[in-house]
Amino acid sequence: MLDMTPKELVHRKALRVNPAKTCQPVGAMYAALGVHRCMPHSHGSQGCCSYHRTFLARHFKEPAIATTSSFSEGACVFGGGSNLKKAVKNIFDIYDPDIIAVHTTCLSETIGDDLKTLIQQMEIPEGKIVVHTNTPSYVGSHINGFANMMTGFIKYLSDKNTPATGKVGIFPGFVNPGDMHELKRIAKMIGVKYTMFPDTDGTMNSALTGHYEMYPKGGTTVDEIRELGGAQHVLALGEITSVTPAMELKRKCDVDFSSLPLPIGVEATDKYVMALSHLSKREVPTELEEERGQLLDIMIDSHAYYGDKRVAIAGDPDTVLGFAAFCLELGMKPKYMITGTPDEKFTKKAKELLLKYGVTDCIAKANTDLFELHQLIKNEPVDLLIGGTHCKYIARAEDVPFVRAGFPILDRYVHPYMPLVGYRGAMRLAELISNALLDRQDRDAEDKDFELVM
Amino acid sequence: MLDMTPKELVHRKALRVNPAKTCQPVGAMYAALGVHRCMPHSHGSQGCCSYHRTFLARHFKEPAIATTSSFSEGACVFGGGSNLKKAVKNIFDIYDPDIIAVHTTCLSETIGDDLKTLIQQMEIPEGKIVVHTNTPSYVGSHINGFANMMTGFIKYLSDKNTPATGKVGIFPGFVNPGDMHELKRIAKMIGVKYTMFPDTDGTMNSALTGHYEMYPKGGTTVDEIRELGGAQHVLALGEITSVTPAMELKRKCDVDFSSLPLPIGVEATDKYVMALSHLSKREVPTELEEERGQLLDIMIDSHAYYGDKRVAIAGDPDTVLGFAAFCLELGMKPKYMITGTPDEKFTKKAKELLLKYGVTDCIAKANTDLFELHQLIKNEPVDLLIGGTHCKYIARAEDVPFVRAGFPILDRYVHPYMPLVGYRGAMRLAELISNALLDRQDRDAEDKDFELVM
Amino acid sequence: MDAREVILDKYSGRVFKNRKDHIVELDEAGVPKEIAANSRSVPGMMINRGCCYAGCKGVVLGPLRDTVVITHGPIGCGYYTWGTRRNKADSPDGRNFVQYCFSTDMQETDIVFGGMKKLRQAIREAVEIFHPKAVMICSTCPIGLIGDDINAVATESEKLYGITCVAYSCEGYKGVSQSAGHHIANNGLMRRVIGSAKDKIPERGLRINILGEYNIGGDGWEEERILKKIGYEIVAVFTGDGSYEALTHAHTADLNLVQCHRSINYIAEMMKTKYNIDWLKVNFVGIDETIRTLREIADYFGNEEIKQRTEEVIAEELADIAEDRKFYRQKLEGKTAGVFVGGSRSHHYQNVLKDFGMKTVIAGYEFAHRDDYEGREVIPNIKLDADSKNIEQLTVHPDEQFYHVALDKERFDELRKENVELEYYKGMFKDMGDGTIVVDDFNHYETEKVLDIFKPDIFYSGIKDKYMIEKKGFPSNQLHSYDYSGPYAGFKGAIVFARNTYLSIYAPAWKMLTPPWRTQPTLEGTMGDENYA
Amino acid sequence: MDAREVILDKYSGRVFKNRKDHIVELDEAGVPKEIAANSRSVPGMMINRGCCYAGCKGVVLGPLRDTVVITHGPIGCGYYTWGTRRNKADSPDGRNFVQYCFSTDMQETDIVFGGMKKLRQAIREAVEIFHPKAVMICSTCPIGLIGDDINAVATESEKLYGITCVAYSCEGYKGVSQSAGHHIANNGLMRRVIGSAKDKIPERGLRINILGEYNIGGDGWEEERILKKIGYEIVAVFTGDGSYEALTHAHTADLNLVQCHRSINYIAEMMKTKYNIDWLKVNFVGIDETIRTLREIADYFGNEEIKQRTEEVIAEELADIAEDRKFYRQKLEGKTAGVFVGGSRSHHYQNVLKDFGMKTVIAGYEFAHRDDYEGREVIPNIKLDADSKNIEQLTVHPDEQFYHVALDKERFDELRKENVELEYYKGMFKDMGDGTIVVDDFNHYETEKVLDIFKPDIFYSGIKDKYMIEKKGFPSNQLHSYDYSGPYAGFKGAIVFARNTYLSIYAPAWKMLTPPWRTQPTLEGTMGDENYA
Repeated sequence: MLDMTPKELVHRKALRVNPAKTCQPVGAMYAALGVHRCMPHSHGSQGCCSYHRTFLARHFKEPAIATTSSFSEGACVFGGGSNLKKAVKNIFDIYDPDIIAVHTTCLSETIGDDLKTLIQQMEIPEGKIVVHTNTPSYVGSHINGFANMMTGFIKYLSDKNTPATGKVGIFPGFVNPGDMHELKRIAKMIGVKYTMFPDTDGTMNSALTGHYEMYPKGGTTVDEIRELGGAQHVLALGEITSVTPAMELKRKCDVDFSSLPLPIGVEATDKYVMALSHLSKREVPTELEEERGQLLDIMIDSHAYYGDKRVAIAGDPDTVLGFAAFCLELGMKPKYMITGTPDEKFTKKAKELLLKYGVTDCIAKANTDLFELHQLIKNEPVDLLIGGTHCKYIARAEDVPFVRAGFPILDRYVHPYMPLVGYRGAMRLAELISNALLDRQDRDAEDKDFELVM
Repeated sequence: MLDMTPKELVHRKALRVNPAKTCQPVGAMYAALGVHRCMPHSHGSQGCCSYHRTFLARHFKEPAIATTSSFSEGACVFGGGSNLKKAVKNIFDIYDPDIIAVHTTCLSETIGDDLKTLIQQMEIPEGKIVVHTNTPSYVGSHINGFANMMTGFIKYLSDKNTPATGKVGIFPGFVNPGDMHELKRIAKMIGVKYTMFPDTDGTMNSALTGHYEMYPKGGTTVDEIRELGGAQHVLALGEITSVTPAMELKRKCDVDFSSLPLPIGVEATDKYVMALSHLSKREVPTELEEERGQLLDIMIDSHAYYGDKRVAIAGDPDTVLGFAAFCLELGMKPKYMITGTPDEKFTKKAKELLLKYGVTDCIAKANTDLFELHQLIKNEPVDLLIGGTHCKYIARAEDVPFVRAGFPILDRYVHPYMPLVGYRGAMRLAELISNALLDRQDRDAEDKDFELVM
Repeated sequence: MDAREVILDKYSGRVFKNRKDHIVELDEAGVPKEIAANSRSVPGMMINRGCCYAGCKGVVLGPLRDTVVITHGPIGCGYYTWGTRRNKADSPDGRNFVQYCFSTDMQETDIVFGGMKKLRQAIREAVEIFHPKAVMICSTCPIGLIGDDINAVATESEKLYGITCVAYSCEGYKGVSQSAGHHIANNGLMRRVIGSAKDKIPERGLRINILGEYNIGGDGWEEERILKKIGYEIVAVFTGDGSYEALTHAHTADLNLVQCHRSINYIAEMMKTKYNIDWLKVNFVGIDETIRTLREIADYFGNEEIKQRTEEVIAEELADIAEDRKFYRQKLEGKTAGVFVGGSRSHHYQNVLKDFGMKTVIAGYEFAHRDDYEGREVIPNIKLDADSKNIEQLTVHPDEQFYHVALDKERFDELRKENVELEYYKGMFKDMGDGTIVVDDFNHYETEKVLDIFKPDIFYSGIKDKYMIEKKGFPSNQLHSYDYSGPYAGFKGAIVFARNTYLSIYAPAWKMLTPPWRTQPTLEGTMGDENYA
Repeated sequence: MDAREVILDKYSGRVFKNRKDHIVELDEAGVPKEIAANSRSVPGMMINRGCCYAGCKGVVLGPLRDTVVITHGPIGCGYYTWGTRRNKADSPDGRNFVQYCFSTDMQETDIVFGGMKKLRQAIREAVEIFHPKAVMICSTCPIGLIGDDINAVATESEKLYGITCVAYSCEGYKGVSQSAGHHIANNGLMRRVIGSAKDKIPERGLRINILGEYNIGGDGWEEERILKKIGYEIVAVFTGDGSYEALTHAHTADLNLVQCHRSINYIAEMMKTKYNIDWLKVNFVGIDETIRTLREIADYFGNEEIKQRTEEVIAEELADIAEDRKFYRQKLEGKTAGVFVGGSRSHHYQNVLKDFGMKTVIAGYEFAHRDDYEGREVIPNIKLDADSKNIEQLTVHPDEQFYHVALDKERFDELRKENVELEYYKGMFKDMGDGTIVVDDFNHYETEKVLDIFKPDIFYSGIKDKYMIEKKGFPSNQLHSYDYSGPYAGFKGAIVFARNTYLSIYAPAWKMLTPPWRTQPTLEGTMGDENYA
């Protein structure tokens, strides 16, 4: 497996091998799928839309609706305006969304289509909305695309003149529907009035009933996005993902925000809970405190298995930071923290985190790839690898226990329903990690060392 | 591993090898731990109490409090009355429970201690209660002990003259605290007023806070057990486990009951939900229907991996029936269903279930052991093994994918918090099963067949 | 209203005008019908089509295991074609690049200042780290616009590193679908790879190439197994588990088998012109079709020994699957299906469905041309539109050195008369009929509609449709990825296919979709269940 | 009130009277103190003790890997002693019964009508299926009451099957704890197994038995590794990874090492009487103790070569662990501990704690006798109560055939003078002092109390306490099962122990027990966190 990967590290300036990121538009598509009755629209060649829908369908095992401007060579020469105009008409005619969320691609960006003007100039049916964002594939990653699409919605919709709603805006970051569900559950437990934006809980985890609904019940409504302008405060979860849209809302509607880490692990969840409690002036309910205590109970019960284990974590910047934080809380030692997303804030945050736990020999890198991670592991091995499905090739090649977590997971089921955020999510993460380590111990044990009780 | 197990099946009449059950008292102890401020008391030798506490602590990773009559040879000769009397005084003095729940052992049963009279004759502090049940180790299994302890509580406490409470009694069967939590969540969602009895959610999954409480918040209260006498109806979950106490309540207080399978899988959960809906005259809420639909979605998404896979299931009768039902719903074929508990109702129920799905070649056996299961598997192998930790020896010996589910699980963490009942529990079960099968596919795949998307 | 009208009913104006010609109702098998195909999709229609790059890199070039294929562009395109198409590959020496993704990961500055420098450097790094025999470059959308001369970089790299380096300008916006990418890939392979080893043409033997076989789920391996068992020698497979190395020798084959007509017919034709290698449209999907195919190949060679061996192998293989075949036939007989994929599969798979007594009631292609529907006889009548015209039509000439001895004209004509598909493909329509509907470039809306109208027992499509179809309550299997199973080709593959179909249709969960409280009274009445004691 | 008084304060009447003598405060090391031990537990006290069966089957007989040990009784007792004690065993020939649980699974009818028939049949089945060299029968509580004559069944089975069959009447209610079971097991092994191979006594050499080593977590293997490295030959281990076979040759050893004095001193004494084999109390737990032990063994043999080899091995082993030892010492220095287990470990483990600079502030035994606390010198003064009197005191006599050449009296006395523990065990008290508290047969309430009073940095006990202790906020490691780690013996084992202690004390979760909202204002004020932009 991956036999062509040499141990010797070669500095690369141009060749990306086995990336740990993908391009902006798929993130934009996912964000738009978290808006109620919204049709994500890919302004570019057909392939982009097809790839993104495929990719999302494979991770979520759910239909991922989206349309495309179907650029031809002609569109490249004359601009994509005509295609977009036709598309928008057809989409409203045939698929009848409330809102179309257009994102660009490397193609339409290179051409220089002026989406804002195009949209202003097109006929949009009464009561329907078209918004857009710029998501050039050659800048950032899918994480930025997600943030940019949120920003796009805010720019078009959020209304400064909304009367104060008393609601807290919760920007969940690029996480699974199960995570968003859990974030909402916690907010409800504390009694906070909130708007989760975007919210794929209900759209990307919908029920099988024999009746397909193109627009299921879930998703942030257009009105809710409008009223974000009157929100009490915004909790922007994911210090890399959610800050851009939060800043836009601040700029446009003067809504203050707090940038918090994704609530993965004890402390990050504490921060989320504290913030909700602060904002709502409500006490943290016993039931939630109980969950926290149960999590700590598990962490102590199983601590011996984590102690000083070296772990490699690959994925999106905020989730990698979250997993690393929880690994540290468990007593593990991150050895590699890597993301493909090119954002040095990741490295900065990683260093702060590692410093706090006195870990000095961890390589934390943004803008790198799984090929480099693999080479690093070849040179200094780890006891555990946490990441999306692509990491399984490395896990196999180097025979490292592997926990699937983050995005994308293309080869397993059920995971998008199961939160990794919050205290309950950390319990799951602890189970995944301890099972991976214990399964390995069982596998490697000689008969004489095969333990009944562990 | 287990190299001494021959393939050739030998009929055994006397020798039990590698049992799939344990004795009644540990079940009684677990049931009593589900009563608020209750001290389980083992009336027998010290070893029983020590073993049972150890065993429960190892499964739940929680303190399992219980006291013992500390029989000596003298007690065997003169009866255990004096020891019990001393014990009860000391327990109330030192550990101050509200109620002591005495269960017998093979020793006190063989001696013939008359617990009822002994208790009647002893001094019990004002407001304190002592109840008992007979749990001879040489009859039935821990499952019967659990049921008998429930019956003991009902006999002593449940009051026929309680005014109608409008509550539904829910007897959860011998399941984890996480299961009981989930059963309550469902009941709450439907809006049913209930009494869960026993209820180890809150006692055997309590938080780590730095402050030990011998009697945590959870557990059915004595008053609740009293008021079961005025319950509207009882849902006795687990057709083998919960019928005895339900019949006792019917006999004593004329409370009707429905015997339902443990709500594992779609149909069994439907029955539970329907019954709650019937009884409360409340509609099933959308959110619950949504969870059901999500479960079905998962089942269909991942169906190809289950198709016709042969599965061996070992454990307690009601959980084995539940797991088998869900396996059948997934499209798998139970090949062996075995329990150590000697109750032919298990075989009868198993046959009904298998018949419904047209499975004719499954060996379903009560009162057998893991040694026989292993021999059977040696003769006709399976694709998956589901059971408690002891099954892992077979899984290793025969290289069968293994899902830990049921009781006891001694070698992993977090599981007691995670429900297997209800639609959410079935999602977890589907994840456990599909992961086991897919992990095996990955492991066995040659490099060229190692799949990124599954 | 007939089905076609119902489908079209919602459309107004331009869309109606466009789509009406892509939807055809067939009256009876073989009746010629014209269908609009290989034309631009209507923007906004939620189609299943991909792009030119997907056809070139994703389909044709990606499977080459000994070749570093560098996607030149932003990261996404390379990322999405990494390990996702199940074109299995096995390098006994471990030199397997199919597990890797190579990209120049273009950044904004590269777009602004041009990406040639980065591409050059990327090739240098690839050569230094991986020492490949060949490097191929596939452009993505912005490359054409910013004017990177990837051919110049390729030429330069060949000189610098002494390897083969081929550039493909397969920007996503070219053509109307993947189809353009196939063509571009075919051209590049023909121009730079096929025959480049320049080895002598051996005496006429039993050497064959398999064209248009991408070894999805191991299909190619299963075909090879059967063909080798009979006695054929496989020179090269295009391109499943294929190699640059093998392709350089492809000109030495005696016959080209064409499995996926749509993606590879260009090469088949060009090799006929250049090397005089005959090509035969084959189909290894389905039991009867595999038998037909094997017999036609044997007929082509006219070798009695091979004919006999062919019959022996057919008998052996049939015996092996007899029991399963019977079981699944029993379970599947009379079931109806929709088949909507690619450019050849929607036809091929109707055959295996027929094997098990199933009827295809609706079908369609994503990116086929008219000949794939109507048969190659319509090719002269196909008018190329602007999108297709822009794709280079490579002109080849007979190669004096490597021109083959071919089948004599008489035998060729004789075989053609026996309906052997020599230099011919009959298309999908001739195997359909009876009021079935065919939809070209089907979209989400139309897919919903045909499901509502025909209510098939199973619907074969791809992952983008799959979950929507399932939500509607219909089993849906993927014919791109075989739902990660396979092989589906050959005798044994037919059984695997039937098994998956069986499992999907009979999955117990289908019976549980409606919660009991939707059909049984819950709010009143007694607890009627026998379980309630 | 001093600590002892605080603990006892809650007790009234009888309980106070009983418990006060079990709790001793030590003033300074070595000062003799009397403690009440090995007496009945107070009913209802939530103690950690087990029963006679647990000591006999669970501890001593269970580890024999080539022996079918049938638990005669209801299923529970056999079930709980199945794979739960981590007495590791390795049979190169795969004949490993340690992975199995054998029981007669007595049913009500067996209780009513007697279980001998079922026992006979069970032995027959065991012999037919497993062909063991030896079968041992362990009775559980009801057996004694219903009067099954298990000795008769054993004798009969020996004749029938030509194997060794030994019966142990170790009903749970006998004695006051596991301790009675050890004694019963010791008697049975002495009477029927040890020396039964009747092989000649070889010339005096370096042959040793290890007694009271159950190979928990591989301790025995680690000890064997070191001893063999020095040059000793191990005849038999009692009984970790032990075998019936080896035990039959145990009489041929030159010296018995006694690790767990409590569980096995009976055999050591009896073998001294019968075979004149000297015994030496050793301790492989702790670095300094292992060194002392190795040197004393070498001294015993008085062989210069061995002495030199001993020093070499010590030096090698110390070098191997030097770095880790330093690291953990640095981390653990000054930490305090409570140690509450078994019948020897609470003493042994104080030594390894000392190695790393830790202080034991509270300790206690579950089932020890006074000599385990106070030293064997008190044995003549120990008054046996009724419970202990009921356990057979086996009387052995010098065996003329197998009587050994022993150490000459002079050297023996010399060694004793040098504090070598030949035929002697000094007990735990002498290594403690300074206001530490020792509790015999500690219970749940007292454990809570000592935690509250002493607030140790870590508390070593067993699984029944562990989770309660943790809930109180104290790290707690198991010294029965080593928390499924190990070995803890020898040089390397000390490091494993230190590592586990280190991990437990430093687990980051301890710092998070209090939710921030318990200490920080949440209901008012601004969001002060630096993260709040």
